[in-house]
Amino acid sequence: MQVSVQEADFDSAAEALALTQGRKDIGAVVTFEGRVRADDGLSALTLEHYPGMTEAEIARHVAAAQARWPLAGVRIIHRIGRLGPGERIVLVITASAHRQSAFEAAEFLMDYLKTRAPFWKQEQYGDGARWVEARADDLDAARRWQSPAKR
Amino acid sequence: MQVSVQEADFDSAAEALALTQGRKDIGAVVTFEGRVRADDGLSALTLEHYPGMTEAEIARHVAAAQARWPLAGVRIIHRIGRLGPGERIVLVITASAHRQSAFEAAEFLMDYLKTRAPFWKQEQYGDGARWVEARADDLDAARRWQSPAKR
Amino acid sequence: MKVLYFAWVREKLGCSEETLNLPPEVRTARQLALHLAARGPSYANVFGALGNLNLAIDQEHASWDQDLGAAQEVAFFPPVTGG
Amino acid sequence: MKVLYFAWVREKLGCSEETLNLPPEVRTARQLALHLAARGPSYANVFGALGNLNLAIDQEHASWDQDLGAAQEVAFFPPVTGG
Repeated sequence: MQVSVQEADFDSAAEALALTQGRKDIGAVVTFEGRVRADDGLSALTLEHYPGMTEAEIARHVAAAQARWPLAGVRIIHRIGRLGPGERIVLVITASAHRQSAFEAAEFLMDYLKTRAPFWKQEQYGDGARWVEARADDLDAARRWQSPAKR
Repeated sequence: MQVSVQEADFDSAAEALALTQGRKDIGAVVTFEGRVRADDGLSALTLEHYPGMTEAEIARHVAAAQARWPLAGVRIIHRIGRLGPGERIVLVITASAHRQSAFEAAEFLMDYLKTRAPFWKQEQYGDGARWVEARADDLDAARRWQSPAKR
Repeated sequence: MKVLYFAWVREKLGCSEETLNLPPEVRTARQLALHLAARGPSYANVFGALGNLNLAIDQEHASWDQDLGAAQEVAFFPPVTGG
Repeated sequence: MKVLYFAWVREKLGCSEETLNLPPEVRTARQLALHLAARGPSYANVFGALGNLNLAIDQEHASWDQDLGAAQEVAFFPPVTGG
């Protein structure tokens, strides 16, 4: 299983182990963990998603990453539901022979998760809740993968 | 302790936990693990280093990364001695409020570890040993940090 | 056709999912939005301006002028904010 | 002055560390390399061409024309291959 959308927390080390165990062709493993920040007194974050489309959309991005970089393994977990400050939201693990592929694929997947996967965050504060607005710099980050490779 | 050079293996998850525990200002944790590949029938890798200079050189790069990106934490472990295929060689963890800083700082630190930290790898094969030669593309990777930021 | 609403679209409409029988002149996503806007004040509020709305047709991101064709499921939602 | 050798430099010289008393005319790293090259065949083999050698003065990367000054420790080694 490459992509999971779940309420439960995850164990990044166990996932990295499952992805790479026994492999002797992997020179680089990049693990990205996204977490809830307690900015401006945030008390919780609630993540809603579009069941069915989410998994399909992420799978399309995984396939695009695998077509673009020689990856030995990819694992993505995205949590939904109510999460408190400091809690893990998202995990992306990429494994490859060389570090450049692993780093670039992890960034690519995070940029597309941010801008294309159908999740929506609502922030809770002491005095109420508000839906998080999309950020222009996330769109810019995703757009860089559409131009020819930089290196 | 930010930088360790050691024969012993490391536990990436425990290191990430120690770096981020109790922090609610961290939105992104990037973990890079480098491992020994069994390319061309390699049976082991022996890592030699320059005690004293290694730690000082890595500390200079950590300071440079901290000056360039707003990092909440950095942890680097580099192993020395004899390592078999599949074994971990190097760990870099970067933590920041946002993912771009964490990704870029981790790549920067890996590029400088590869091209500036005084380690030397000797590869063992069934029929002998040879010193690994420096790679031009590692130097290119490090050089990109000397030009103005790309994004 | 099944129509789904997410995030503040769902909240403003007080509805997460409904099944509609569309008149034959509703052929594109934009025409569907116009059709929905005429259903009442909360729909007019959401679908009156499409600038901050996105949509998916059969679980794939789509554009307003895309043909609905034989779509089974259309979803309306704000720009995504996961990751 | 302490002089250190690493990797194949150490192997070719059969020595990892030695302490040298340098004549006063040896002022730069390049002059030190020339001085070392004259010490025997294995030294001539290592220090005859400097193209694939790097060095550090007092544990910092240095260039061949850098002044040794009051350096305590100079090291010679191939391009690094860690990470």
